[in-house]
Amino acid sequence: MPEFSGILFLSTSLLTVKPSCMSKIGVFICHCGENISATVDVVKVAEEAGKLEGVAFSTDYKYMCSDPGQTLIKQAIKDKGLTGVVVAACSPRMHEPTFRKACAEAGLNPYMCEMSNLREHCSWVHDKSDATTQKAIDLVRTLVEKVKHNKPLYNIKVPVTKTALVIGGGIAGIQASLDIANAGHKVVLIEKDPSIGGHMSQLSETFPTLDCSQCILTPRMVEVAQHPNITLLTYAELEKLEGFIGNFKATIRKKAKSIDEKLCTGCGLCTTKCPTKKIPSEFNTGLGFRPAIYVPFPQAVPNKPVIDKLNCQYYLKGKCKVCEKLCPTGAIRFDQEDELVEMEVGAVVAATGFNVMEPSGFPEYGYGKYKDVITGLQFERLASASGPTLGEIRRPSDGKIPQKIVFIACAGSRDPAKGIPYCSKICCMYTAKHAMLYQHKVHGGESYIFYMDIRAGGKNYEEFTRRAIVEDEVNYIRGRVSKVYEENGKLIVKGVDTLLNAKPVEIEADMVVLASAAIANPGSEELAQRMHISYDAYNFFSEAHPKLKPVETNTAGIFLAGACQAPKDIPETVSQASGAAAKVAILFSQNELSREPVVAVVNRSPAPLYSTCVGCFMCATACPYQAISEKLITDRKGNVIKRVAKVNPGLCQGCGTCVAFCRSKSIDIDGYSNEQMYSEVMALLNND
Amino acid sequence: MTEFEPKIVAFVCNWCTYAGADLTGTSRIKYATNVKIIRFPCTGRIDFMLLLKAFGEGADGIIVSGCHPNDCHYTSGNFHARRRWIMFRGLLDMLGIDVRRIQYSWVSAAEGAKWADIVNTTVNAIRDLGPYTDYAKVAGYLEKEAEV
Amino acid sequence: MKIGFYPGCSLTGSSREYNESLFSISKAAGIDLVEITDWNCCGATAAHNLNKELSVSLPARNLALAELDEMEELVVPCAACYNRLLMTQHELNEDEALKNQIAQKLQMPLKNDIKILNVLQYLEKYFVPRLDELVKFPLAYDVACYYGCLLVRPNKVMQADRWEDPMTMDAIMQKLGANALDWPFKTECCGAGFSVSKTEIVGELSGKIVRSAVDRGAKALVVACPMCHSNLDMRRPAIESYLKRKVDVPVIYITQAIALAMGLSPKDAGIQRHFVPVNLTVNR
Amino acid sequence: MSKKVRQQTDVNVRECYQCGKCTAGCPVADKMDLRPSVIMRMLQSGDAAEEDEILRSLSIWLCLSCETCYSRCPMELNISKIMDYLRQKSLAEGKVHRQARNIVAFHKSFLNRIESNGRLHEMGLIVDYKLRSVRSGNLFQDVLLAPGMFSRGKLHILPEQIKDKKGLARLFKNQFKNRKP
Repeated sequence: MPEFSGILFLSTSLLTVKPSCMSKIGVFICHCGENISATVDVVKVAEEAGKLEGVAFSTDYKYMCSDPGQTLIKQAIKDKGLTGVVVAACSPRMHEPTFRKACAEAGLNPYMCEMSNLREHCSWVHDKSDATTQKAIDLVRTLVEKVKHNKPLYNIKVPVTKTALVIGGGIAGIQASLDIANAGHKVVLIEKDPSIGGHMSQLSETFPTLDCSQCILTPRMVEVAQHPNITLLTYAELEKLEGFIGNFKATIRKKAKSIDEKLCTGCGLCTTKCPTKKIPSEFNTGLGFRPAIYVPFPQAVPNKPVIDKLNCQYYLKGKCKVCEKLCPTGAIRFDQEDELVEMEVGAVVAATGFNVMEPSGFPEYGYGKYKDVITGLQFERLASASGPTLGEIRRPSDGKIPQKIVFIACAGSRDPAKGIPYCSKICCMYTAKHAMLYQHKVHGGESYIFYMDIRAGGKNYEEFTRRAIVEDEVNYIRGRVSKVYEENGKLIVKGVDTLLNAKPVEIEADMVVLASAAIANPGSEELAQRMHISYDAYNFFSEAHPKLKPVETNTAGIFLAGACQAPKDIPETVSQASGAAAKVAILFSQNELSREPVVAVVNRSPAPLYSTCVGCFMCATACPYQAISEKLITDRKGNVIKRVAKVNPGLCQGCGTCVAFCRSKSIDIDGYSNEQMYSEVMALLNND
Repeated sequence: MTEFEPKIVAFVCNWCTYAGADLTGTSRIKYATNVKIIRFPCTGRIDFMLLLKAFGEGADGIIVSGCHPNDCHYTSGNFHARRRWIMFRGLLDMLGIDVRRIQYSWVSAAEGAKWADIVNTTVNAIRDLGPYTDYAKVAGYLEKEAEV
Repeated sequence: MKIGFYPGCSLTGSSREYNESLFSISKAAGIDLVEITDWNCCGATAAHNLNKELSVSLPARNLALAELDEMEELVVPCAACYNRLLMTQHELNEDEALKNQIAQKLQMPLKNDIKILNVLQYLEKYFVPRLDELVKFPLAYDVACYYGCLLVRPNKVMQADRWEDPMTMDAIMQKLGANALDWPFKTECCGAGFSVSKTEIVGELSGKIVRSAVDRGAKALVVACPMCHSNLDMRRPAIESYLKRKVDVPVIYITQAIALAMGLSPKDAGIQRHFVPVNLTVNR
Repeated sequence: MSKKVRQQTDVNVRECYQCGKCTAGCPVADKMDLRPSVIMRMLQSGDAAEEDEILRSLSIWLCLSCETCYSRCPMELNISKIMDYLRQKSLAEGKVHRQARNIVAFHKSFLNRIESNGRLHEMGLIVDYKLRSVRSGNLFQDVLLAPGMFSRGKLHILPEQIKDKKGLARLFKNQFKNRKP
């Protein structure tokens, strides 16, 4: 029970911390407009704070973060000779850097400034009352006591590895890679599938311009493959990510393609004679087939095949090797194994995209039961010139051209019961596009869209959906569908027109297309955990701030691009990818970074003790970063006097787990030291 | 008679629960004023002597909250905290502190509503348990420890 | 083996054949169904349409009586009674105060934890594992299994296998040798409560169901609910007047189908009590 | 109104976003004067005139309680429960639609039979119901069916009775204040 004894074996004066009387602390209470002052009596808080021992100055102001507010703080530091500052305002996650910078400008060490969170943790979550004001006073006093025990700290400089890792080769990853590479930095782009291109390569035409998706995408794909600054690794996934901003160490799993890429010329001969031909093609969303050795689609980059081990006769039964016999360059490698590659990178862009929710949770729509009930993505393949029907709209069951087609919007989205509660954002537009494409391709055909709202916010989007209704005569019916069933070869769609006094509507359709929801990719949760970034309740990656830091994550040096953050259309994805690339370029414009000095330190004391550290190295077992090593203290002759722990500040990330583990209280963490934390606890509770 | 208003200290990590509690604020979800937050870099940093200190100083209840398993910003700090917590429960028993006075939970940066919920249920639970009156005993214990 | 049994009013009257066939097959399988002492009507649609409290107190009395009879499991073949009893159990378990109130009014203790089985659950548990041995004369024809509303909705409480397209009855019929058709009206409403008061609506709703089954070639409709049965069988004239054609597809209870396949006599299965004659061949 | 509904049924009609799926799946929607989704919208508006219109509508009595609406509702709103509540309120306020009186008569007869016997006696039910609904003119409609049921052993002349009549009476006590003979 090492931890247990760690708790019991404690001898320190920390338990009765005496506040320093030397402090001259300034307290600055912010009204935040009315965000704080509406429920907290800020004047009283300032007054009470002024009475605290060691507080030399206390005041309140409407906007502390504004220029005059900051000037007020700076002036007070100079005039009163403040040794510490407490700004009681919003969350430190919001403005701590602002106020620390202001302090630094006034000549005070920035780490002598702390923030008390009166907005998010007090005024916004409580009603106006004496208790709320009292809580605010308590919170301020707590931070005042902490600051008394703060000490000046100095930022740590770390070098920057100017190579970016981009995860995901869809349009987001492609755009981010090209932008970073064109800014002159190295990029490693990894893609889990055999080809880059992502969902965009599966699309037929794009809204609102109806230009062909592949026509605008493939040149970019080729550019990626040829760019001297980009290393493209397809069929590869992130296995592990360690380190921190500017200094990540990524481990990439290169899945075995069973092909020697250097020898393979991409002639495609091997794919023609593979005996296993009827594997549902992922690229064609199951509407077509592919062999076990395959290139996912003709424009694939790289245009070289991989062997799908789960379906290959040789891997399953131990014989076949037809492809090996056919290959003119002898590039087939059945014995190839997954390879783990380690690389140093300075920044990471997550661009892993989204997935389409299987509408099988909606048995009333008959997806999976009736072949002619398909998803929107499947419709894209039917409408695509490179698709299984070469762009003709033919239904999967018998290849007939549907004369009447029904589109059901929100088949998964905005459905807390069986789907997802959020709006997938892209479906209104792609459904309008689908109906339009159908009307263009099937003359005399009738199309119906059951919808709840038409969400067409975006440049030329509203005009586009209006065109579908007015020019292309797509019938929009406002109401949901309750059931789809088959009767006499027709799909009977039972819906409702809520704009006609909720009149029940029944349509005998030949094909039904479900606008299935956009959801996070499977495995995104694990990937987020591997990268140590946060993700939301739906497993989309979380941005650092919903308004002001939309491409950053909470982990410095990791950025987001595209639909891995939330469902997005192409223009938005591309914008965000360029944004992420710009953030990477900014990071790479510096040769070294300065990092917050929140790191662990092992105490040192004069001889004969040298340190209270007993060299048990419990801290080393607790450290997730291997930041703790052994140090030998020697006398002048070089004889070892003592063996103690030592922290490498470059590696230490400041979690403080070692502090809680240390039996002799010899290791402490700057910024969250034992003195500081005990003072906080005591101050918080002693409000009588 | 005025109702007993418990004093509750929340020891939370900076990355998940502190941010989650920020979200509670941004979402304007109301909760009881009894709980006050102390920010730590990670729940792994929380030395449980601090919790005893809080009881010794007169806290009636404590919330310890960090990232969900696998979501720790520092990879494994929350696991260490959890393991230590299991050990610590035994110690609490020994000291005669009702383990129900400590709420151990996970709140992510996205769980603003959950934070409000935890605060309110904890406040109610502690209110039901009544004030913690043996703090002098814990304080005495801590002093004795400090003398050693 | 003894198992608790709640017949409900229909099984003592308009759907006697359901009762008879259930008892016949249970007896043949060595199961003794023991009726709840002094049971009362569950209140059916009338109670929950007109009176919230009665809709709970009437079923609750039966649950309390079953507890007094020390029953652990309770078979409720009537889908309507099953639905009311299960909903009541669910509602009372969600609302402790109401439960105590009702128990007080009943002047009986109410633990409210008895396991309530509908006929399909009963058959699945006690017959399906033994069907291979029990079936003597496989039924070799196409059937449409009709589940109706009460066995599947609300799904949160009923926990039916797949509420839009349930398969339990289909699986049993397959085991009896029949071919259970895939058809879209399995859980559409037959008009239930309007059997007497709005017969024309029953004609239309049940008509659509019968038409879909017949058009797909069903030789029989298989049901597990007395309401469904009386609407599809007894209300055939209303159905025919809606469909404007004669339809002679018989409607049998799942228990009757099992009885026939087990080789019990048509009389034991209560076949003669139907309005639409049942002329089903078995492979003898 | 929406607050009353919430109190009585625990369903918050404000959650309804008028997708209409309830109406689309309702087996009797085409016969209703106010369709389910329209009723939900009217409840949201909270207008007294609209409440009155709902309580006087035929729709609430046409609802079969098949619960298709509830099971498919994307917001999982228990519309059947709301309908039960509206029916009870309509009855209590004497606002039952003229064409629904025979439905109410049937339900009342049903409860009446249970109150007197504890169990449903179908013969008695039909007689009781017929007497209640004389005015609606379908006195002899089911009499045609009765001989058929009788010959098939499906109708008993005498009702079954339960023993504990007192216990049953307690359940009916303080119920149905508006009940007419």
